[in-house]
Amino acid sequence: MPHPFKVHRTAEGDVSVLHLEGFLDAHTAPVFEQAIQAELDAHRPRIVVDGAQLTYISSAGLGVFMGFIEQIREDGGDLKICGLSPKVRQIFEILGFQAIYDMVDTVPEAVQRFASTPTREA
Amino acid sequence: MPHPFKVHRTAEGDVSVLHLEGFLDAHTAPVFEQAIQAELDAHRPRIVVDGAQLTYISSAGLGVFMGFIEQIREDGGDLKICGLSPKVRQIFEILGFQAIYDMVDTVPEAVQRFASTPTREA
Amino acid sequence: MTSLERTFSLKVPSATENLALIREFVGNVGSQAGLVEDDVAKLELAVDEAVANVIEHAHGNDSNKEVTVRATFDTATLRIEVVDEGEGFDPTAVPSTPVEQMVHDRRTGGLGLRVMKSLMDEVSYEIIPGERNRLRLLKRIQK
Amino acid sequence: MTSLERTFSLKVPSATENLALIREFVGNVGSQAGLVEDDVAKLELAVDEAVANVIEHAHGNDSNKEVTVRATFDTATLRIEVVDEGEGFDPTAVPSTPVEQMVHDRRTGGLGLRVMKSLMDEVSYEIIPGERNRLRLLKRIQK
Ligand SMILES: Nc1ncnc2c1ncn2[C@@H]1O[C@H](COP(=O)(O)OP(=O)(O)O)[C@@H](O)[C@H]1O
Ligand SMILES: Nc1ncnc2c1ncn2[C@@H]1O[C@H](COP(=O)(O)OP(=O)(O)O)[C@@H](O)[C@H]1O
Repeated sequence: MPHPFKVHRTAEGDVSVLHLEGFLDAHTAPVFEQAIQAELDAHRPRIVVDGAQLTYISSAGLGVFMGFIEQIREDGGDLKICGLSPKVRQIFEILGFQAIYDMVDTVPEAVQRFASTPTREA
Repeated sequence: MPHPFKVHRTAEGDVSVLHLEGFLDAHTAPVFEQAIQAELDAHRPRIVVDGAQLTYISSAGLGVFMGFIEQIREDGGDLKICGLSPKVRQIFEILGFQAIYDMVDTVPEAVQRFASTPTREA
Repeated sequence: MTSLERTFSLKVPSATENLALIREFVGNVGSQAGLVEDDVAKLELAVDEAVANVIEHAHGNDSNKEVTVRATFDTATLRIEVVDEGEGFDPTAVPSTPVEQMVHDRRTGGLGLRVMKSLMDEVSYEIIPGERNRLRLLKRIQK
Repeated sequence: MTSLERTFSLKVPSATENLALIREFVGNVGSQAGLVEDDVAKLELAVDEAVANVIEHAHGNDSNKEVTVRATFDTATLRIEVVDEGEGFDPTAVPSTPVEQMVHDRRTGGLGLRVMKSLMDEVSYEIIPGERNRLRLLKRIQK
């Protein structure tokens, strides 16, 4: 099973969109971690994570979301999540992540959230 | 892995077309065997096997082709094979099956063969 | 004569690159056991969490060690056992910190056990220090 | 410290319904070993043939018996072992009848060994009557 997980980056103005594809588990979580770290290093803390092509997530993947959100908000940005399939969304909800992250349906909606509510209280 | 193999039957005049789908192995070969037996029982020995949706074949599946062809030809019919993917076709060829069976690309071509060469010498 | 119980076991090097293979294995066994699709997905995730813990915490990412996953089912239940030869731990001592607090602490882990518990019908550890630790997961098969 | 050799093993009830699971297992290991896609497909088929023979001939379709498939690879080769506890047989005595003749005889089997031999780089049997029979398949990893 080569390359079971990929991150592809696009941008909408000053919002970075990270499109996740495949299986995000303890093996592939470092790839996602590096992608977010790269945004922070480049001073681009306004991040949308597009999970439309994300087939699977385990707690190692959820841990990446959890570990970075404070830093992202401290840097004046936010991380908004969109496009999750019901199967993947269920895992976020089991852990109560909907109370912490803005979760919407589409990339445009997520980008729009930065216009209306630039940062969310952590 | 429920229902990894299916046979779906259509007809073109007096030619029966058996469309195979999925994985034909020692577990599923009896399903294919019964489908051919049903044609012979109904005195319909002009058979096209459409392998366009056949993902996989092992020697147990090839054995079904081998075991029936004499009977089919004795009954005045033939079995023609079409639509095999290169991967599946390779297995037929490893065993020299191209010398025994008419193998063509499409269902219409296979049906047409019954008009031009109704039976082939066994 | 066919007994009602079926056992499957898989042993692989203790490395996260094998998590995908393990998920497929338990997914296949789960389907064969008659779990509905949604429960198969839950089983795959719970076993992934269990094995990821073994790889990281019990075996310290040493891929010369091995992980064994055993799955047994009858018509009523599917049971999974994951065995490790690590030092063991006290699962009752793992704190159930609210995620809000974990976010605040910038934690990147600590979610695996609660994921397993919410997905499976039973989760239990048998820790025999210095010998072996066995995690059992049980999922009832919906009729 | 990481050794260069990796071993994976799978033990399942001796029943043809498990062939699909076994193919996925060896397919995953083959990919991880670095086999090209076409060779992964060949490996899956060769192991299917080997295990189907064990299920039918060595274990007489008794699903209370078990089949073990072990796969080991390093950077150069992938080796598979399939072990059975049947009575054994003399592989050199299996006739290489031309398919035309087999068609004439309305044979429905007898193709498995030749399939394995044409797909693998090496095929060998170690028969210890009354004890165990081991089939080894070897595939070299193309660089
Ligand atoms: N098999 C194990 N062996 C030793 N310690 C373990 C094992 N499984 C879990 N633990 C301990 O329990 C803690 C909580 O585990 P878990 O909830 O899965 O979160 P995480 O693995 O992300 O830390 C781990 O941090 C570890 O200290
Ligand atoms: N593992 C085995 N144990 C006992 N006999 C075997 C085994 N594998 C193969 N054989 C014998 O060798 C013969 C040829 O096997 P094969 O070429 O695979 O064709 P098939 O299995 O379709 O008969 C079988 O019919 C069987 O008699």
